[in-house]
Amino acid sequence: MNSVILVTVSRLLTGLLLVFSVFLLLRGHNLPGGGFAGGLVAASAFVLHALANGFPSARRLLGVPPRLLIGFGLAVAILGGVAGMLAGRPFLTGLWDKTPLPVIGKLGTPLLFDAGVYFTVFGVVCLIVFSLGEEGEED
Amino acid sequence: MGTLLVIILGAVFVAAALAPWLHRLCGDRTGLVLSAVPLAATGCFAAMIPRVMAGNAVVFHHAWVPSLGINLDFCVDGLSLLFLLLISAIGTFVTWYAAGYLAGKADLGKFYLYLFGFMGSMMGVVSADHLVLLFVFWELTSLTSYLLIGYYHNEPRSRAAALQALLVTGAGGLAMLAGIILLGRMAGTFEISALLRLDPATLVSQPGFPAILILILLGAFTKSAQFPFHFWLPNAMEAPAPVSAYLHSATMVKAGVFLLARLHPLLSASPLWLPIVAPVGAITMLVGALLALGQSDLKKILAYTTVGVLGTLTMLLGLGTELAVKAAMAYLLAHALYKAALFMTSGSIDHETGTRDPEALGGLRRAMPFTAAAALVAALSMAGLPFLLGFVSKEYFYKALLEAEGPGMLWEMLGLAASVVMVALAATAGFKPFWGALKPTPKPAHEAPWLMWLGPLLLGAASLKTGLFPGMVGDCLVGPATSAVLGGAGESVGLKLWHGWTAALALSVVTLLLGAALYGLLPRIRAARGICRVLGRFGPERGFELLLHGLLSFARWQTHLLQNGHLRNYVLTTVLFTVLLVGWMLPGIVSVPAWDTMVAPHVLTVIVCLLIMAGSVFACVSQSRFNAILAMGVVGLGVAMIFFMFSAPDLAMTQVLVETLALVLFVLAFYRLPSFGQYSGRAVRWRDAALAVVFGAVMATVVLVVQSSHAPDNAVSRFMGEHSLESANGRNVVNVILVDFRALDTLGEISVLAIAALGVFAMLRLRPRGARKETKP
Amino acid sequence: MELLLAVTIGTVYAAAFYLLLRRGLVKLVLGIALLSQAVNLLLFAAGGLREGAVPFIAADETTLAATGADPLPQALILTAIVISFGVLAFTLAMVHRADQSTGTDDLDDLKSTDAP
Amino acid sequence: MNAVTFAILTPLVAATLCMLTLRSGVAQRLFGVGGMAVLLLVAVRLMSEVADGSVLVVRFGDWPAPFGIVLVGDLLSGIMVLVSAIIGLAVAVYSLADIDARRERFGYYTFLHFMMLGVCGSFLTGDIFNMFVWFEVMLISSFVLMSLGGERPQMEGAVKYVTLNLISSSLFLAACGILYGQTGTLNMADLAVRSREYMRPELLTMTAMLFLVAFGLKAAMFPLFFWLPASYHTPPVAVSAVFAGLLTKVGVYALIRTFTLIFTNDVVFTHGLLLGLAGATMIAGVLGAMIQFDFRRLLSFHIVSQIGYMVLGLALFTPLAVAATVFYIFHHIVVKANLFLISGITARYGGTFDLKKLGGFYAALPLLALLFFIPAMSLGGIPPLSGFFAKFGIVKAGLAGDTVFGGWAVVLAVVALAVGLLTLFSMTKIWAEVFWKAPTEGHVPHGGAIPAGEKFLLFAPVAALAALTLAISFFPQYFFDFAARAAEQLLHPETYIKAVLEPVP
Repeated sequence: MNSVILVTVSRLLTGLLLVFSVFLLLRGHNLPGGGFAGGLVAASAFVLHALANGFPSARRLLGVPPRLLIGFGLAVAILGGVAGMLAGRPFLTGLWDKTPLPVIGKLGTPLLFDAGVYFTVFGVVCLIVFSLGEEGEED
Repeated sequence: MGTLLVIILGAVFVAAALAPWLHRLCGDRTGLVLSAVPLAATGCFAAMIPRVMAGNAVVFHHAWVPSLGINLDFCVDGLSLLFLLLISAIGTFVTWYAAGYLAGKADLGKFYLYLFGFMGSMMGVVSADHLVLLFVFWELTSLTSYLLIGYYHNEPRSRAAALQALLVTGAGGLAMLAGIILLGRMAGTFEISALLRLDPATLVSQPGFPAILILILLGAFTKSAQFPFHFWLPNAMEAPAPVSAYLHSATMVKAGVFLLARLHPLLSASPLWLPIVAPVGAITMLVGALLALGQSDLKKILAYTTVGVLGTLTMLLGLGTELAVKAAMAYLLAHALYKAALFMTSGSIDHETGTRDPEALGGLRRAMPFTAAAALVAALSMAGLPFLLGFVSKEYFYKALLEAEGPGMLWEMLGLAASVVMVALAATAGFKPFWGALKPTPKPAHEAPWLMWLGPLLLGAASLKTGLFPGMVGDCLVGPATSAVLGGAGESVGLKLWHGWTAALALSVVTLLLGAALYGLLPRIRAARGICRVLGRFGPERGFELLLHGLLSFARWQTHLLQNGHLRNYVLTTVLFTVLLVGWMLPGIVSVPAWDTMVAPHVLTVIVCLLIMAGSVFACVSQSRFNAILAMGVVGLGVAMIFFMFSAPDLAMTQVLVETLALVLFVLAFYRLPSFGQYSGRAVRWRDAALAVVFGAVMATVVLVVQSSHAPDNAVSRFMGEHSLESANGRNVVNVILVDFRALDTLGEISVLAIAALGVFAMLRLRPRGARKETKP
Repeated sequence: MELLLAVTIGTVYAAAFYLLLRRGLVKLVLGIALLSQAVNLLLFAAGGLREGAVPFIAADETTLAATGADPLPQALILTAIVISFGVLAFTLAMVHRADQSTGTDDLDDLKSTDAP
Repeated sequence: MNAVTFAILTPLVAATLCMLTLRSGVAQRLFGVGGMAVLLLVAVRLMSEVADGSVLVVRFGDWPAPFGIVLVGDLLSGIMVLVSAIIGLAVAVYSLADIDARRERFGYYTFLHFMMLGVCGSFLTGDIFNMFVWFEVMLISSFVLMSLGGERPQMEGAVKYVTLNLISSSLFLAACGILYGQTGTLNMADLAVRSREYMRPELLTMTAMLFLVAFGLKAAMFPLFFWLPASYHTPPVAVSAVFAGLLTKVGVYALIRTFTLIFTNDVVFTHGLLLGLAGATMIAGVLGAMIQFDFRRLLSFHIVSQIGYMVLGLALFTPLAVAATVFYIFHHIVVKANLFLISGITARYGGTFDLKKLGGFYAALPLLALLFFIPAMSLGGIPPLSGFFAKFGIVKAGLAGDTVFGGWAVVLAVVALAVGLLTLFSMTKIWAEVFWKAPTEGHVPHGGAIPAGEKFLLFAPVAALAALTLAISFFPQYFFDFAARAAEQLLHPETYIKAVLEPVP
């Protein structure tokens, strides 16, 4: 698998896919995309890297254990929901900033929630693929 | 005084709960300490006599579960009081007796727990004024007796006997519960005294009444060991002697008789009462007497004679005349006094000599003088000799029979036959072991400790005193009880020792003479034991066992059929059940759409659909894992195409991503998975294919049906479309739904993903102990 | 159109059921995967199909056009797709572990705890 | 801010915390048990809020119903959440001594909390698709809990458990889609209204059949129960216990909710079907139990049998019957979970779940004998223990003659009584084999075999649940009153519908 071309291409692609995944997440509120798609693409970046360079390399590149990524994502999503409660409204109520930003549009807690989804999905796919891929290979 | 009653009940249960703890504290003296409770209770109940004699019942009412119509209603009238006194007084003696009989046993604390639990329950049964409350206590007596019969729990025979008693009485109890509920519904109340105040004729004439009668009788008959349910009682002799003395003579088995008496005013109004109850009682009386003759174990003899007496009592209540009821009450009292004593003395014999075979016993009177005295008095009462209560009760018994209507001399002859046997067996139980030459026994005989003969002696004294002066006990107990059974109709006059030269007296004399003769013949009649054994083998007990075994076999067959361990059969059942339920409804709703109303599909759609179908079928038939996975990918991408073509770009995108990842997963996992095995045979495969087609057809029809009509108004999604931008600042409505309108779904969904991922991680990394890392090459 | 879709979905259901009735563990997983595809399609069909009407609010509009596709079933299916992905991943891992722990992939050998 | 939201948030946060601290055993146990304790407090608070009969509605995202997702707390939900939290806490404490460190480090408590999330979510949601999502949360956590450890018996059970439950889920999902397509709504209160207006009765009934299969499988109804006896006796005891207590009851809850709120257009058919299935479930389960000699497998078959009683109460569809069902569920969850916990203790001492090999516990551990006797006899329906009142209510309702099923209700009541006797038979079998019988060689229980600390952790939950059983037994009115009022709410869903759909002020 460790062909030079694939390694090089995967390096390039990994970065590109990661940027694209963030783009998907951010524009998801207005165009196709969103946290799911973004998270899946982000994870694919690492899956691709793993297939090209091996799982240990992908793990090193990721830096954090995938399960922490999942926990982080869940925590962010919960925070995005709790924010509404702090404002005295029900759980998961969207709070919005008044002024819109370019590309993203307005900032609001649903976006935070979507980011939580992104990180969760990201971590989930990484964890699943890494676990399956490394099964029987190490320890 | 109603409160006093409840306090007594409570005290008995508290004593029960404290017993194990007390046993740790006092050891073998536990019984003596505890016996203060029933002793005090006896005093309290005695104090209630004047009030009850005056016709004022002691009552207590308290709501318990009003939603279900269950209340804590108690009422002590003459009938209850008679029983309460028996329960508490004999309970006291039994407590003493057990202290001697079971001295040094580690389980003594638990024994008293059960014994007092039983005592309290039994008091509850006879004082409850509420049918359901009565049932509650009724079942508690079954349960506590289960624990008491199984006292020698290491013995399989004990456990089996306990279970049998529980099942038989439990089954009857449940029938009775159904009867109670139906009766309560019919009468509009569960309160017994209120029930008995209603006009019985109106209730009895209702169409459902015969069923109620039979259900309640089933409860009473099983509990009181009536034929054909009698067999559990002799088997219950596995219990220690104090238990038999208490439960199987004086108290628990009488609960059924009590119930018959309690509901007598109502139930006996039914035309079915006499033809059912009296014959059942008579048959039981004869069966009990006959089987008792064939026994070679003192306890078994006593047990079968108890069955006989229970039959007698039932028969008398079945006859239902005033005289019969009075005879029943007197007989019940007399029997309780002498039978409890005899059970205890036979227990003492067993305890001190190591055997209960009357043939192996003799001449114990010197070694065991007090026991012998007590046994003799009790046996004389059982035989019905004058100056003992047994005589008085037998007189009334004969009088009632003479008076009863019936074909010819049937009742009299039956009663005579049973009584004759009683005389002979009384001699066997109370006379034979003590008189004659001393026979060597497994243990050298000596007198039992005083705790074990005091009770029987006092009981004997009671038989004697009440026999000599029956008037008093008649006025205080038997009279009020009779009056209560008859619904206040009977006069509460006492009993008389001397009735003059009557036919009953003549029968008594004949009974004694024939009984003595029978006793003489007993050794020869023992030859008939074989017949008894044959009867035992093919009798109702055999039926019970067959029923139980049959049920177990059926259960085994059924479970093997259903829970057969094959997942595919489970899947098959599940899906076929679905097909059945859904398919059942389909013909009513499916309408064949006209071709011309249908939209013609786009060519591309047709191609994609064909791809999906081809992929699905190929996944089924492919012999190679890899091709099957590719086929799955084709299906997944086809579905993505459908999403894309029908305005769902988000879905299409996610589907493509997910399918790609799934493909990666499949490939990663299938590296390590076995290749396809062809396990099923051709016939099975074709059968499955046929079933699959049926299922597919049903689902296709469902799809057709649900496509043919849609909600006329989609207010919900319209609302989302209207508010997506304005209130949620998003143009992609699908995404806004996911993160705002229905964000909770998404929260649950990422939870699912998180669990799944962590699950995969745990599944793969957490290997079972001892498993090798890779077992596959 | 309706008929074509119905037949397609029916076929996927039938295939899924057929695979679930096989004795091999691997085919069981394939069956489970196919089943979720069938359900997603059924959901899509039950929600009503629209061509060329994506559920986005056009740049010059403030509300979704009434003729647009219903976005709600799409959101439901999206949730379902993602859930079935998680379930599928777990099922794969489980089957792998089952195969390892029991040393067989024949379901008929997997009844030692459920034998009659 | 009412407790409904927190009933969801507590397990979710606890699970997340557990997930973030997987490496630390102390943190796992702390968040594991602490989270359950907080959940219990929340549940008590929730119960106190709904006790007066009010229906609490939380509109998530602040969207008015039926447009967003609502969670609804009524008496039934409150009762279910409360009893779940009780079992959750009991099992979490028990797990401290029962679950090995490896399972702990691989997320046992995380999965436990996620399962509670799914369970509480299912009880509280007022949205049919949201219920599907919570079902999935509950299921996938239970899949993992079932197979966590990967032992051979576990995997054999898990494969069947997972496959059959996934079939049920797919039917559930399909049925949700059909309902939405036909009515344009997913909110259950709204569905109750619109399904009548928009759907042909036959189509509604057909959809009801799909739900019946989907929920019936989760509830382990005849003939959909196979997964339960195949798997419940395989995972660690703590897992069996929480499954036995809660999972099937979520299926029963879903049946009760939907067949009182939505699918009541053809009661004679739908509930008549339930009536027949209830009878078959009772019988098939108890017969299966009679021949078992594995402690937990016997109990598992009894779950099936008792599900029959609960469904019977629903099917009879009278106020008394439904009240009895609610009471039955509450009683049953406490008792059944406890019996499983006890089976674990006897297995710890005796080294096996095989009844034939166990023995001698009566003499060796009299306290355990007492603790077993209470729930066992309660299950056997011995008065005045809680099971008696539950059974009494259902039988009384069956015999009351005010159902639409006439003689069939009576037949089913008789079946219920007979099955009760056979249940008692099985319970006495365990009693006789495990407690009364002399110990067999190699399995002699010895009181000192477990360290004192662990012993406390094992016995405390068992004793607490037994005490709760006694409380229900001696003060049944208190509990039955709640059940009766819950039934009242269920049979008159107007209040529920009005509370959910009324416009936000």
